[in-house]
Amino acid sequence: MNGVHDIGGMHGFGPIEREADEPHFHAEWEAHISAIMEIALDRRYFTIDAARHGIERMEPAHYLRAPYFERWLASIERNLIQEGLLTDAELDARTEFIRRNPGADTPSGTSTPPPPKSHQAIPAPPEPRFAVGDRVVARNVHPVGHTRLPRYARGKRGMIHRLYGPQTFPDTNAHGLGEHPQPLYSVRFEARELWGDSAEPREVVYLDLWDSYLESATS
Amino acid sequence: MNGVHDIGGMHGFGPIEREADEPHFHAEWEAHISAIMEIALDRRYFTIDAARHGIERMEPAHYLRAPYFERWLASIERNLIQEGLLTDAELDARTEFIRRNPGADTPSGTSTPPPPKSHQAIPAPPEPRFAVGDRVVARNVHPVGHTRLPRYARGKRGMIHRLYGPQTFPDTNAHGLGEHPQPLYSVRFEARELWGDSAEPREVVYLDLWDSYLESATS
Amino acid sequence: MSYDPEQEPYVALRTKALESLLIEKGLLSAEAVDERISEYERDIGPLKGAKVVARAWVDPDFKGRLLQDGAAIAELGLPGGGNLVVVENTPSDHHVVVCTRCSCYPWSVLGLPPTWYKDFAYRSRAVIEPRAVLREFGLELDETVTVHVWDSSAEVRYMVLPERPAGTEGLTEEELAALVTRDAMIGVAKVGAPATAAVAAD
Amino acid sequence: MSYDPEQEPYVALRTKALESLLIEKGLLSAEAVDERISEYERDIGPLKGAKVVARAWVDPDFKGRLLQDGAAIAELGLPGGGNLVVVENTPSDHHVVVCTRCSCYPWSVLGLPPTWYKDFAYRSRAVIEPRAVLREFGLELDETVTVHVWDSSAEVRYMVLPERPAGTEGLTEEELAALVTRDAMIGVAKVGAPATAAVAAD
Repeated sequence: MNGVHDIGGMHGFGPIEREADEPHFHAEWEAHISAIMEIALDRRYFTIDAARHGIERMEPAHYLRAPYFERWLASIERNLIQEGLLTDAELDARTEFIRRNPGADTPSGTSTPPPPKSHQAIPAPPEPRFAVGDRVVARNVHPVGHTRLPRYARGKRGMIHRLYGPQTFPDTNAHGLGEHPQPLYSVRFEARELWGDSAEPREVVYLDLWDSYLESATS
Repeated sequence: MNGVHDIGGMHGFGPIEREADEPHFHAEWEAHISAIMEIALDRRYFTIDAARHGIERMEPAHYLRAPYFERWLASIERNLIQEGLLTDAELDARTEFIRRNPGADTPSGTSTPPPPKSHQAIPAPPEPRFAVGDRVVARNVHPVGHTRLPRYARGKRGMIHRLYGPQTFPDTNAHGLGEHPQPLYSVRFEARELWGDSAEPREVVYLDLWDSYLESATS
Repeated sequence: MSYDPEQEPYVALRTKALESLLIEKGLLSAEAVDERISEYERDIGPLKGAKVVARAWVDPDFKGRLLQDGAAIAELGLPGGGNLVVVENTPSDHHVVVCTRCSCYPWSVLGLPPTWYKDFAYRSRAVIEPRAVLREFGLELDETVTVHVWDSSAEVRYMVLPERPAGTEGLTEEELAALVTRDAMIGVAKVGAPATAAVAAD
Repeated sequence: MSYDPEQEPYVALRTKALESLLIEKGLLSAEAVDERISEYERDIGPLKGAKVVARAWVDPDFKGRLLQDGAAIAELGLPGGGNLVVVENTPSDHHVVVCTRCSCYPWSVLGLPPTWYKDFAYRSRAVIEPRAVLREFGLELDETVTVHVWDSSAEVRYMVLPERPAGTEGLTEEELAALVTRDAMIGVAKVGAPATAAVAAD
């Protein structure tokens, strides 16, 4: 999706703000959200691609306003609800209960954890269509779903810099449509191709792009 | 600038929400802001281009969160302060005074209005470089300042649909760098060129673009 | 600064502060503000545009001049046509107007814009999925129709000349004008035939 | 739902609610959460990466294998190199790592990412004006240097092998590792010589 998360090349976000002696987390709830996210991914309640897409689908003003781990919280909620493991009403009610009864016990586990989802059969990845040094164009696509091809690179010409092994295709996996692994490439773009006259001198940008994001530049 | 205001083609903003029997304004202050903006523009306290750029320079999360006329307020403030006609401290103090003393009189006019700024000498616009039917490419530029060339059209091929007379060039005028009028064109883009396979069938988009936004598609 | 939501909204206070400071500095007069606000109250919305449309429907010569140059609205005693371009809907071509980067709108003929026109949803979607947007407005276009989207990026202002509905042959120019809606002149609706006009009016 | 800012922040309450519901449903155990949190507390940040860098500086053969395949960090007993790619800074080429769409980061060697790495300013700017960004970090690159920006868009993770500073010929591998900062391995800083290392360390 063409979302506000796709922020590479945007202006207006100000200087980089660094914090001296930054702690790992700024509040206890952040560490808990981080732990819950990792466990949910390990147990395959949802995929890393669905987790990313859950963040991307936040209401845009909320995305920009929310601190980092609040974005994770939003995605965990959305994905668990989507998977039928929780309801929004349950969460609202439990939040209200905890607010009114700070420190009170809440019910402990009453059921055994479900077995992790079994992997679906994964089709064999196609053979790489490109070789190192090949000239390619990132496709000009604007899917409403999840994609890892940033807007700043779409329609732009680059060169295959390196071949990686096949990786799960996020554009399908984020939507529960299967892993469909594809060859992954490191693609090298000249900054001038990306940013025109606004480019800084002597800059190159590398993106890791899946086979179907690319077309031959000579076709 | 590549700002969040440049929203054409973005996803994630939900359905269109219409209001039945919508009033002209939803609160009295909105009508006042609208009037103040019009008067400020008439009196040339700042230009329409600076007014637009003042909105674009809002902190991105604020831009997305603020109701429409709050964005106008933000721009009026920023531009009047930039022109040295007001200070932020004056505004803060007066706001606080009004908050504490609702309905109290505030000082009335003590000085006569300054004469409207005189127009600077405006250079003659260059001759149009393109004619109806010419194939052009919108330049792939990413200026940090104001521009009216949307990101979705940059680097894309179109056709000159119509010639208009010269218009003030917003990219300079917004920054107080002069009106520098240029020929303006209606440029027609096929949706497929803009959005690739994501385009709806049989769609064309027209943009009004200044001469220097364009290059010949054959060059 | 503390802010009590029971009080006036902060933006309202801030607006009062701005106005009062500008008046104090002689940069603004309360009368000038009041005068503008009275104008807004007298704003007749899209009625001017509707008059233009009705005239174009009954007078092919006027329509020709209007499509050539929006300044032709001066023939109806209407100002503000200098930067106006009128685009004509036909059975094969549908036009729709948007401003993706701010909220440019043909005020001189349509009055103040509705909020949805200025909202992010319409601005973001109209250029990439106009048919889906029109569907939300209840307008399903045949797939043979070409959709023309006008993204107002300069000081030209666009107004759509909608198709004259069938069954209006006997109507007067005034009766025709009464059928024409704001949404039809933005291009997100068609003008309904007299029987359905009451439903379609905004 | 009413929210009193004097109370716990809403996100903290919501997180407790989420965790408690997941525990009740048997989808999570409190022990598993505690265990992860203990791991975070034991997180040694960029020390693993620093060991890798120091070894690469003293052992050219290891460096060769490392640049070929990040899995070579297993030789130091470090896991998680399977998707690691190490890129080498030289006097003519400077590498810097970003993730523009989320916050992908080489956790296995650098630990938890700093907030600035996840913030919008770094994510938006690093690909379009890396020299300006590096300048904000205090790193002014000569204009003859090529800047290579790695935007981590898949599951490959990038770490920068910084240049070994001059004047470190006599140092042991451990002493070298102590010079290497997290920022140098992201590529927003260089490794300072021993005299200045205390200042450059993050």
